[in-house]
Amino acid sequence: MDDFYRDFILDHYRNPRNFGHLPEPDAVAEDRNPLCGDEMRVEIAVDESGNVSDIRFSGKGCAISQASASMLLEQARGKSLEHLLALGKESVLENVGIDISPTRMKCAMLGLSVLKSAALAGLAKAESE
Amino acid sequence: MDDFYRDFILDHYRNPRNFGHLPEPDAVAEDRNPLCGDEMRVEIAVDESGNVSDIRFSGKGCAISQASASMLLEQARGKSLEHLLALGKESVLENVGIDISPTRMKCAMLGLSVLKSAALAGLAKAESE
Amino acid sequence: MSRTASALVAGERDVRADFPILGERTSRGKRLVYLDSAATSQKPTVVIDAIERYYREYNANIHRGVYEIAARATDAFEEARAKVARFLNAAESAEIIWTRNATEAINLVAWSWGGANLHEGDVILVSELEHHSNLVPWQLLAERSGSRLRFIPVNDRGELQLDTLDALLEGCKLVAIAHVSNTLGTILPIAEVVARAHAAGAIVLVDGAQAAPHMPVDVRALDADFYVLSAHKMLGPTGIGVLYGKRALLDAMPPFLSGGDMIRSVSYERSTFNELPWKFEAGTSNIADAIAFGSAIDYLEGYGMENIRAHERALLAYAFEGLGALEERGLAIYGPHDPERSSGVISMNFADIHAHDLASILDTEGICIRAGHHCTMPLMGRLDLAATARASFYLYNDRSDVDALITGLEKAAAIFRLS
Amino acid sequence: MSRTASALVAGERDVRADFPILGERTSRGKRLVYLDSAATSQKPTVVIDAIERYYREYNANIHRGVYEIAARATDAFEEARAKVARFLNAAESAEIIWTRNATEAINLVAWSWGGANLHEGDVILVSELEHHSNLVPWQLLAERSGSRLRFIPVNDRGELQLDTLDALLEGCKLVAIAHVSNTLGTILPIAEVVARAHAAGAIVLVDGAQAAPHMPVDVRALDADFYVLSAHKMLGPTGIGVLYGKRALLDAMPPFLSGGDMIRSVSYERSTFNELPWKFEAGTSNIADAIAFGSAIDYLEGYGMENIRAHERALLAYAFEGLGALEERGLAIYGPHDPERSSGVISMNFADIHAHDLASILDTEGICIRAGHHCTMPLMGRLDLAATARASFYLYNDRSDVDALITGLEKAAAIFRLS
Ligand SMILES: Cc1ncc(COP(=O)(O)O)c(C=O)c1O
Ligand SMILES: Cc1ncc(COP(=O)(O)O)c(C=O)c1O
Repeated sequence: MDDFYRDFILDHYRNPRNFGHLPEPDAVAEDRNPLCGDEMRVEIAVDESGNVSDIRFSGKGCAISQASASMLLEQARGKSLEHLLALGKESVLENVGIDISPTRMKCAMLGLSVLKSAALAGLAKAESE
Repeated sequence: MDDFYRDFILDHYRNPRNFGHLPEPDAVAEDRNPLCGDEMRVEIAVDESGNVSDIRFSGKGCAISQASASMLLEQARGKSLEHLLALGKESVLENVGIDISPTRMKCAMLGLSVLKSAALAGLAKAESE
Repeated sequence: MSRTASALVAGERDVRADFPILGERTSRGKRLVYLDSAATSQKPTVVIDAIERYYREYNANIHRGVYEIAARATDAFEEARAKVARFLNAAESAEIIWTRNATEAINLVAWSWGGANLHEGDVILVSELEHHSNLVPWQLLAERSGSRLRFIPVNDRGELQLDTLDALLEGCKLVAIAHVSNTLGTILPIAEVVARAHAAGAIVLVDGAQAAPHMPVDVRALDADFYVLSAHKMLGPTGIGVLYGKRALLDAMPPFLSGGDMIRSVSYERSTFNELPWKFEAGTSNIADAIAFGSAIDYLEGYGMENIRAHERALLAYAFEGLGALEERGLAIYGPHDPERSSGVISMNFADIHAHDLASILDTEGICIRAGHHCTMPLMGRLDLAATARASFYLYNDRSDVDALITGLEKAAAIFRLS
Repeated sequence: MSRTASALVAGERDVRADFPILGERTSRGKRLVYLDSAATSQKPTVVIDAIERYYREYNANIHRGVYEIAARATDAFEEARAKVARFLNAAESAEIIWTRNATEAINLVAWSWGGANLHEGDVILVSELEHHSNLVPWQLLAERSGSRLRFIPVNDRGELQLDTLDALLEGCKLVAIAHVSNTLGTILPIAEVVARAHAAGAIVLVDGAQAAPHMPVDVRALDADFYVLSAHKMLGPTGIGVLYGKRALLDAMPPFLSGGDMIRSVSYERSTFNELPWKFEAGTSNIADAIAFGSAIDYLEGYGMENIRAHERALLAYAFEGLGALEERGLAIYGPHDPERSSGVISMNFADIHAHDLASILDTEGICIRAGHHCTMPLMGRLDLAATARASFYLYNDRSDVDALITGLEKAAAIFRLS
C-alpha cells in the first residue's frame, strides 16, 4: 500500500476535481462507509438528452476514497446516467492503477457506489416526470 | 462411589423410615435440588417443651438423598429445634460413613437443608405465638 | 478431511483418534466412554487447533482494522459464517447471525420479533417436549405481550400428535418447535408442521440444537422461518451459536442488543443500524470460536452428515438389541424406540435405581451419561417421570461404547441387588 | 507466575516471550508492533493453553453432570468466576454474571433493570465520550420507556466537566459512564461521580472495558452499582465478558435471557428462576473461555495491576516525548496528554494525512494501530474530528514499539511529502 500514494493520487487528494456543490442538482445521493464513518455526497446535473452536464462531490475521507472519487467523476461528465449505472469496479481500479488491499477496497469504492446511487436517483426522477 | 451403595443404605432407600405425612404438622418445609429436580418435604410436630415429637419426609430422589434423609430424621426425634438448626454436614457424612463425590454432595445434603428450614419455620412459629 | 472420510471406510478407530479427549483415562484408570454428546460434543484436533492458530498467529479485532492480521481475522470470521450458510443451505450468509448458543438465538427472536409482532390475545404454539430454552422465553414473551401459549401434544412415546394441529393454529402467530427431542431422541415432522403453520398464517422457529449435529439440515427445504443451533453440540467450541432467519423477517425486526459494530451512524440523540447480519451482533464477537466452528463444519462435511446419521442409526439399532436383554430385569426405555424415527439418544430407567445413582455407578467405569430432567421438566411431568438416565451418541462412538454401557448397567444391577 | 514477576524485574523482553503472536512476522517480514490493545489484547501462552487443556482433557457440560470430567469442568468454571470476583473485589462470586462481552453486560442492565425501573420522564445520564456500546442501549431504552438522555459534557481535551453535574442529576435514575475513554485514554473521576449520583438517588453503571485491563479496580471502593468488562481486552479470549452488580440490585431484577440453567422449576405454564448468578445465565455458557479468562486473571495478578499501570504510564511519557518532535510537522495529539491522567492510549492526526492512510502506511511496517471513530461517533463530532489514528499500549509493549511508531510516522510524512 505504501506505493499507492504516488504524486497524482496525492494531487487528486489535496486538490480534488469537481469538489463542492451544484446550485440546482437534478440528482443527489450520499452514503457513509459504516466501518470508518467517512461520508460522501454526489450531486449531478443532467442535460436534455439525459447526459451528465455537471457533477460535484463532497465529504471527508482518506486519500484513497477522495482521489478515487475525484478521478472517477472527471470521467462522468457527458456520460449518460445508464452508462454510470453500468460502471464496475475496474473503472476505479484502472484509474488508481495499483492493487488495493482488501481492507481499503471499501474506501476506493465509496465514490463509485454513491455515484451509481445518484445516477439511479436521476433515472427514477426522469421516469416519474 | 460404587462402594457407597452398601446394604444399610439400600435398605434406607427402599424402606425409608419416617416417610410420609403428619396429620397436623407444626412446621413444614420443602425444597428442590435445582440441578436434578429432586424434591423433598419435611414435616415436624413439636411437643410442649419444644422438642421434636414426630417427623416425616416425602418426595422422590436418589438413594443418596433418600437414605441420607431417612437416617438423619431417625436422629431428629426428641431433639430441640435449636439442636436441629445447629446440625452441620458431618451429621450426614457420619451416617453414610463414606466419602461422597462433590457432584453428589448436594443430593446428600438435601434432607439436612430441608430439615433445617423446617426447624427454622417451627422456631419462627413458636416465637410468633 | 480425506483422512476422516477414509477413517469411516477403514472402521471407526481412526475417527476416535481425531478426538484427543477420547485417549484420556479417568482417575480410576478407565478409558473414557463418552455418551453425553446431547449435552455437549467432544472436539476434534482440527477445531482445537483453529482456536490456537487464531490466538498465536492473527488475533485481532475485526471489521474496522486496517492492518494485516485484522484483515485475516475478518476474512476468517466471515468465511466461517459463509460455511454455516452453506451447511444449512441458507440463501445467503447475511441470514446467519452469530449468537452465544441456541438459547440466545431463541431469546433474540422472542425479544425482537416477538416484541414487535405479538400482541394481546395472540397465540404462541410450542410442543409438549420442548427444552426449557424453547419454552421459557415464550412464557416470558406471553407475559410481556399478553399473548397465550398452546401446546402440541405428544403421546406416551414422545411422538407429536398432529390431529388437532389446525385447531391449535387458530390465532397463532408463531410456532416454536424442536427438530429433535433432546430427552427422547424423537425426530419431529418439521416440514409438515411448517406447511400447516404457514397455511394458517403463522411463522415457525425450529430449535435445531439436537438435529443440526446429527443429520443433514436444509432450512429452505424445511421452509423454516428461523432455525437455531449451538456449535458446542456439533464439534465446535462453547460460546458460539447461530440464528438463521429469512432475510425479509430479519430485515423487518428491530435491533435487540445494541452497541459497537451493529450501528451505521450514531449521534448523541439517535442511531441508525447496520445491515444484516451485523445489525444483530453488538460488541466484539466471539471471533476465535466462530472461526473454529467453521473448522468443525469442515470436519462434519468431510465425514458427511448422511454418514453420521447412518452411523448413529446403526449404533442405535445395536444398542436397542443389546439393552433388550435387560428389559426383563426392569430396564425401561422411553421414546419411539425405533432407529428410523430417533436420533442417537436413549433415555431410560433401570428398575428402582434412580437415574442419578445409575450415572454415579457408570461414572466409576468411565462411562459418561446424563441423569435428570434434561431441561424438559414439563415433558417429564407429562410422561410421569422424575428423572431419566440418558445415553447419547455421536460419530466418535462405536459398538465398544455400547458394550461398555451394558456392562455398566449390569454392574449397577449387581450393586443394587436386582434379581 | 513467578516467572512473569521476575520478567518484569529482568526487563521487558521476557513478557513478550509469553505472547506467541509477538514472535510472528508479517507477510513483508516485519516484526509485529502491536499497538491496538484497546481494540483487543494479545493472549499469553497460559491462556491459550487453558483453552486447549479444557478441550483435550475435560470438556463437558457443567452444573448437572454427575461424571468426573463434568465435575472438573464445573469446578474450573466456578473457580474462574471466583477469580473475577476477587480481582474486582466484589463481595461475593454470585455478583459476577458471565456475558459475551461488555456490550452484552450493558444491554442486560438496560433490558432487565431498565425495563423494570425506568419510566416516562425519567432521566438517564451518560457522558459525551461514551463508546457506542454505552450509549446506543440507553437511547433504545429511552425510546422504549419514554425516558430521556442527558450528557455530562467534556472539554476539548476530553476531560469530564462536573460543574453542572448536580443539575444534570435531577430526575436521574441511572448514570452510565466509562471508567476510561477508549478514544482518548482519559481516566474519569468515577468515585466522585458515584458519590454525587448516589446523593441524588441515582445508581451508576461503570463501563470498565478500558480500565479493568490497565489498572487496579475495586468496585466496592468505587461503590459502583454495576461494572462491566470484556475478557478479550485483558489477555482473555473473545466471547466472554462480565457484569458485576450489587446483589440487592441483581436480586430484584427480572430475568433477561431465559432457558436452560437459569431456571429453578418449569411447568408448561410458568417458571421460577434460579438464584444468582445463574439466574442471568441462560443456555450453555462459554465454558472454555470463562476458564481461560481465569488464567488471564492469574497472569495479570502475577504481573500486578499496579505494575501494569506504572509500566504504561512510563511508556506514555516516553511516547509523548518522542512524538513531540513531530508536532512542528503537523502531528496533533488529542486527550489530556498527561500520563498521570491517561491510560495507555494516544489518539492523533498527522497534518493532512487521513487516519486510514496513516494506518495503511504503518501496516506496511508491521505496526498495528486503529483508525476511525473508535465507536465514539458523537465524541468525534463534539471534538470536530472525522477520524483519528489511535495507538494503544499494554504490558507487552516497550520503548522499541514507540520507536517503531515514530519511525513509521516519519515514513508517512515522507510519502505524503510533508515538509
Ligand atoms: C469503553 C468501551 N466500552 C465498551 C466497549 C465494548 O466492548 P466489547 O466490544 O468487548 O463489548 C469497548 C470496546 O471497544 C470500549 O472501549
Ligand atoms: C433441544 C435443545 N434446545 C435447546 C438447547 C439449548 O442449547 P444451549 O444450551 O447450547 O443454548 C438444547 C441443549 O441442551 C437442546 O437440547
